[in-house]
Amino acid sequence: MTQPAIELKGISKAFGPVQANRDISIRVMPGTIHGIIGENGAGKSTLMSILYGFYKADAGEIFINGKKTEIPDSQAAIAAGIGMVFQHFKLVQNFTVLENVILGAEEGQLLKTSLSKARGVLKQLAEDYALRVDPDALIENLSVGHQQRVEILKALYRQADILILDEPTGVLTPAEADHLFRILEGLRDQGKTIILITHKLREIMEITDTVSVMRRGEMTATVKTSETSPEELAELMVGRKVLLHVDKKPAQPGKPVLEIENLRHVDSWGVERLKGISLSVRAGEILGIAGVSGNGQSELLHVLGGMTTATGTIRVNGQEIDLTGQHSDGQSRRARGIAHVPEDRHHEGLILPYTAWENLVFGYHRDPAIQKGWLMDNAGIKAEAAKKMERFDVRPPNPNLAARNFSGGNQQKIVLAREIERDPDILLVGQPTRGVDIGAIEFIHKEIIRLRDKGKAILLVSVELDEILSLSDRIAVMFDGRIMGERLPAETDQTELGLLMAGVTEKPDKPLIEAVDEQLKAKAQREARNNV
Amino acid sequence: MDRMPAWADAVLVPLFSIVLAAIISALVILAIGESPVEAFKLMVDGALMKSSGWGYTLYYATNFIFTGLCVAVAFHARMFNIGGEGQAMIGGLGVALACLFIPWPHWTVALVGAMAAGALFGAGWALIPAYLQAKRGSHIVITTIMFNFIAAAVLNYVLVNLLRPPRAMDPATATFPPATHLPTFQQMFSTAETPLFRGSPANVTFFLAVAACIGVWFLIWRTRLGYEIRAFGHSETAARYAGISSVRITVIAMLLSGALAGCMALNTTMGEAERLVMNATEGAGFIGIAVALMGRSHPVGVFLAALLFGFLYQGGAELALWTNIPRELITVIQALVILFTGALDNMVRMPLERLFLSFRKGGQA
Amino acid sequence: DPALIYDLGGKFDKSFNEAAFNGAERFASETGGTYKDIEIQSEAQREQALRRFAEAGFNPIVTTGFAIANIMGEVAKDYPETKFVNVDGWLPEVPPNVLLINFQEHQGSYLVGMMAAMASKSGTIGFIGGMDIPLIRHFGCGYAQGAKAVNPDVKIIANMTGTTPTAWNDPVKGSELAKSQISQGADVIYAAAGGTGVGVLQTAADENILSIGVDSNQNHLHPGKVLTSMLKRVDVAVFEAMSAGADLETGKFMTLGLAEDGVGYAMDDNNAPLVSEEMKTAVDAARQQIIDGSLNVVSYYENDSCPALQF
Amino acid sequence: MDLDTIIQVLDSTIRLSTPLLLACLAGLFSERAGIFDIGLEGKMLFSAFFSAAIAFTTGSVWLGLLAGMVASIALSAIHGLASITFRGNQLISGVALNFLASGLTVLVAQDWFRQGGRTPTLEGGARFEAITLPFAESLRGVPVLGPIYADLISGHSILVYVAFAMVPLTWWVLFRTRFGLRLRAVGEAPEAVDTAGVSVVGLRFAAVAICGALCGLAGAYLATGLQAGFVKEMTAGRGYIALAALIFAKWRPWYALVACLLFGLLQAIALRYQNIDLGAFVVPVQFMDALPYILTVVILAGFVGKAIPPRAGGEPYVKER
Ligand SMILES: Nc1ncnc2c1ncn2[C@@H]1O[C@H](COP(=O)(O)OP(=O)(O)OP(=O)(O)O)[C@@H](O)[C@H]1O
Ligand SMILES: Nc1ncnc2c1ncn2[C@@H]1O[C@H](COP(=O)(O)OP(=O)(O)OP(=O)(O)O)[C@@H](O)[C@H]1O
Ligand SMILES: [Mg+2]
Ligand SMILES: [Mg+2]
Repeated sequence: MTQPAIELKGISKAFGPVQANRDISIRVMPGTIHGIIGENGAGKSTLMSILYGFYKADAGEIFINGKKTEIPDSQAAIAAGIGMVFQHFKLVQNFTVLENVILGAEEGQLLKTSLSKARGVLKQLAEDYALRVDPDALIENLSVGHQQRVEILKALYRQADILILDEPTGVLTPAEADHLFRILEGLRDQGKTIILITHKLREIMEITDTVSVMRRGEMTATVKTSETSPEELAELMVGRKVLLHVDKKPAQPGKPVLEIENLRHVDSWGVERLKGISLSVRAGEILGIAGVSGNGQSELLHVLGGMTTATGTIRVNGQEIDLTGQHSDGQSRRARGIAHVPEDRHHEGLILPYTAWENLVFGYHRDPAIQKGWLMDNAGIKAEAAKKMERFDVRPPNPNLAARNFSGGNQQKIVLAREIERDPDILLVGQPTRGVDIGAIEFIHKEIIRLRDKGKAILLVSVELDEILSLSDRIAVMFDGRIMGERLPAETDQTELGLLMAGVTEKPDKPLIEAVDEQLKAKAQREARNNV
Repeated sequence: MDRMPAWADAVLVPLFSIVLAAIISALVILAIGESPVEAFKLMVDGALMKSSGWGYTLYYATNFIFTGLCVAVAFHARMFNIGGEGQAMIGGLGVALACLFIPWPHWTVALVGAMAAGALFGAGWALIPAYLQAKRGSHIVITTIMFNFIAAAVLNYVLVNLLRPPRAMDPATATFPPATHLPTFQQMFSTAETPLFRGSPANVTFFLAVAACIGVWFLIWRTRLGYEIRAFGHSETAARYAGISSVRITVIAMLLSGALAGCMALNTTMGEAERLVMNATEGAGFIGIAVALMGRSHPVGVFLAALLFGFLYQGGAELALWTNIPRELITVIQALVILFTGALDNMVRMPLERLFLSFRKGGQA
Repeated sequence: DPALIYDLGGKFDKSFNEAAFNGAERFASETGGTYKDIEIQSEAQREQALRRFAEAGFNPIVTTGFAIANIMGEVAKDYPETKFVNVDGWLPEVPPNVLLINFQEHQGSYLVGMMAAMASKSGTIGFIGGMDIPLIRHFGCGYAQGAKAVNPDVKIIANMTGTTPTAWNDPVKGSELAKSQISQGADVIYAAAGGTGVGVLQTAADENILSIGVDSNQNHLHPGKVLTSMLKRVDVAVFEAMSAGADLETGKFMTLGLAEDGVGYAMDDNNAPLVSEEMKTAVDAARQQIIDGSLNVVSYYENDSCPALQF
Repeated sequence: MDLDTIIQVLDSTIRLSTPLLLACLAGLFSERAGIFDIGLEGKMLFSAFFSAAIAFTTGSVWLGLLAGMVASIALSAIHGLASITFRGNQLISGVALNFLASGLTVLVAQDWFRQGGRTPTLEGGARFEAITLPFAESLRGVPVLGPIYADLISGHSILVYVAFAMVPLTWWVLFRTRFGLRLRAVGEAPEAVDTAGVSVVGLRFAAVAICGALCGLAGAYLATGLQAGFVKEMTAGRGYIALAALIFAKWRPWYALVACLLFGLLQAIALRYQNIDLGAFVVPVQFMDALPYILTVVILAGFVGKAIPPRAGGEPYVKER
């Protein structure tokens, strides 16, 4: 009988008071693709980071190919033949691809020999696995997909037999994801063992041989993929039956509330991020913006929310608003009835050390209604905050607790409560359910739809196609700072949207991935040009 | 679900850090052949056991409160203002000009006027670094250091060439007119039978410093501006999201910071020397950094830390008076206090946290 | 017992305060008495030290540096039994228990200026001051007048080290200034710059030109390289004040110039080969003239300017 | 201005630039590795004292140099302990070390030599002597180049040549060796270094130690090369100027050379030309004195383009909590 390539026994890990992994055991056979699935914060990344020697386990043992192996640091993991592609890439942005690949695996004290050797090896790998990247390009000039290839190359360069990929598809277009899966299958067929972390059930079903499910730091099950179903996995993940779709009445759109014409924005590096966006959102409808992250959606939200300047026209209820100048900031937008649930609640939507009640007026703190002379009416704000937290079922409903002490879902509810309870005309929402558990997702979706049904205009940005498809009344797809097209949810599907997301507007005659790659390459080159 | 109770972080960590600093200081004193116990006794006797000792301790503490608040306010907006020294110097110039060239009817009016002038000058000196930080991203640490040097040159020029009374040797202004002399603690609290605070320089500015503590507390924790300053300090991107202008907050916070430093000159220049001398600040701007750090940028903490440093200064003076310990020992002790409370605080915090955690786990089990 | 309070520069500044310390040491060794001393570290401590010493019964209390004079005048009123002495200070009214000792530094500087001009072969001499303050200009002014008296065409290069208190403690800058002056032709340099002067004298010795020390006799620092030192006999003043003890005459100004041997130039084995007979005669003649009043050296303080040198 | 004057000013520039350059390169190693260091001043001072003290007691300037470097590295170790091991605030640690050096040098000096916080004057073998390069004297006669070689290039102490040689060496180490690649990486993305199996802590300590060694050279040059002994506070703010030069140089070795030479030149000019008479008015000495600082501010105000520090600079590397 063959030995498992990897066997973990009784792994536990705590971060301060958080028990990220509790007594986890798992076996992965060589030459298979093993999926790990679980909600945000379930402990997937932690477990894999332990295997890779990035974190040290509090307890437990690791066996590689049947041999007990100590992995105190990544050096040991690499020596044991393990390679890992992290959720957040570990690349040096202003180094070239080659430099990143050899970092830590140099031959001898001088760089010259290592660089020329690596150049040869990369060429070989590119041919073997269809992993082509320009070895002399700077990382910061590469698209995310290519950065990911660099990470995989790094692992292969170190002759990894076991490859761990942590949520590799989150940043890819569907076609790129597909391409990645072909590469992974190629690697498996060469005898490599692959561990794939994801929380997308579809991907698990598509590519893995076996799958493990994690929930709140524990391993709840390990099954053969062929012997399970998405419904069963979802239940294992969440611990109860889950509705996999959203209930909503058809929209009753009114007149346009938010009109955008030819919006352009150049970032601080001089790169044009928005290249003439025109959109309109009507009262009582949800316009979903689909797209791979980094194609201008964030900038669009930032411009609409007053965080950056732009040129072009924006009209709110028919009135044009200032896009540069002194009267263009978050305050001015709020005054016009625009509320904004930002994409990044940790760095934008919340001040983490602030208490819940302080956060519940964040952005509206200049409101004269909450001032008492020179001072802020803290008691009044607190009382109001308690009511909002009650209504949005924020747990625990304690306004004096610092925002950082709430879980992701409850943090998001605080932001939503703040913005929705102001009863805005327009709600901008970015990634409303990123890093939020399924229970909270249901609640948040319901609240957004409730606001729509009150006749408000909603602009929803999300990288989750499922979310876009189930919430939106109309879908616009963004690629490279442009709107590639608008579709109605009933009249489109994931494949079509996926192509639009990669900038491919017509059905291509060549293989999908090539069409996609061409577009992405052109985009990366444009950006590289802009950067110099 | 905090890792460690807030009180432990605010009280135990600085306390243990100070104890560590004290232990190392004691070793240093031993190493130069003196007795740490004797030295400590001398310091306590000289600084805390007599009203005149207190008069000095509070005098120094007044300086440190102002400069500590100066650093603290900037810290809340996440700026490291090392320029308190220069701002206080230029603030002193403002105080001197106000005292010398405006005929004040009474010290109370003079105090208000000089305070305005000192604050204005101090704030003005902080304006350029603030503006450069806000608009051009020039590192405020470096620019404020440079402005300290430039302030010294400006003050030297003004004192030697412009404000020095004819025929005086000292690079200092003339003595301020009597109407601007501030009441000292001695004048305020002594009675004929019981003389108190004799000869010590503590004066009415101390109460201003206390008022400044209260004012800063209200400003930071009770007003919109304070709310915005803290928000900006915690997260610049979130501040932008909320429509808080980074330029405005950077500039306002630095102006406030500079104004507080400028007010320090009231104590030294108007309260003590009654004229502006070349080296009136004596490094208090730098001590302010340590005070703000130890006080965790909270006015109460700043007040207590300023008292501690006031005690160190006065105790150190007593040491130099009655023993052969060189005055640089105090610099060393200060350095150790800053090092342990400011930079090596995790050395204390980490084990302490583990201790608390194991207590909690034990409690649950 | 007497007590001694040094000015901010500190006890071992190799010049002014150190001279006071030497005087006190001489008192201790010659009379077998003891004394107490302190180096203050801040402005506010001046008054504190004065009061603490007075309360502890020290008498007389000797202080150095003009900066303490004002406070001393105030404090003295509270301790009529104690006698206070200050070197360098000036008060509009002298309380009965205070003695203010002033030195005519410009007179001494005049003499060393003459020597510099005479020893110079290049016709260019240098002056390096510490922080740019009137007292230092006062030194430089006397020096320039003396040099000009010997050689009206002499070129005098005068530099100040800086504007912050570090100017007293930057020997590196002192060195560079000296080098700069040497490169401009100076072959005798007078340093009145505290610790910075150490660098000046060092560089002068290294570069094989002559230097002139200040306050204490610094001839021994680089034997054969230091032309002379402008002596300011703070040590004598302190010694005498301490020796007189409670009998010290107070309530007045005491001005120590050439006549009183309060200032002068240093002669010893270290610089004997450097000073020619001719030089000695000329300088001694000028000294006599200054003493008997036939030669007036203008003080910088008189109207804040110098007839012989532009600062 | 004639050639002689120019040579003299430049000569002075070289001497004044040398400690700046050494300190600046020291800071470069540290900050390239992600550890900000405003304690350059303190390290130089520490080294200045210990090099002078040991050179005096042993009579050997080389032992002094060694002692100075060891002392400076010891301070670096504390900085490393605070900012790497205990993830403390790097700026504060630097401030504290500056205070510590300023107090401790005088305290120890007084306890040791009883000369009021200075060392006795160094003589003979306890000082670095100026080196005369080959043919300096014989070539002096050659017009223009002769004096430049003989007076400007020749005639400095060995440490000056070491300092200038450090520039290409630093460049080579940073950009051509494995160590340099890793060092730059750890200042940009320590997590990339960590996951590549290289110790972040080890690299950062190595960088900090190099920083200490170079500051040690700078301090020793001040006390035993330029001067003949230690005087309290003798670094007189040079560490801060070096820091400004480092920013000006955008953390690059060759630019650092240019920046330090520029600051040296400014100081040399300020020393030589005080009270510049412009006819209409006289530029006071105080202005010339402050000029390097004013210029730094002007430079920082962005007239030479934006200076972007290493991305991970100033932040402790924290992977847990
Ligand atoms: N470095 C860290 N320090 C402290 N806590 C951490 C750290 N990394 C993770 N955690 C916590 O440990 C728990 C598990 O995190 P982990 O990143 O392993 O989850 P995950 O399953 O990978 O989630 P996601 O799908 O969001 O990537 C979470 O509660 C998280 O907040
Ligand atoms: N100068 C450059 N800057 C940035 N990226 C570049 C540059 N040159 C090439 N690339 C990237 O490198 C990739 C390799 O290009 P190429 O067209 O050879 O790959 P490919 O054959 O499409 O890839 P695959 O083998 O995966 O199908 C391109 O997709 C492009 O994004
Ligand atoms: Mg994860
Ligand atoms: Mg291809």
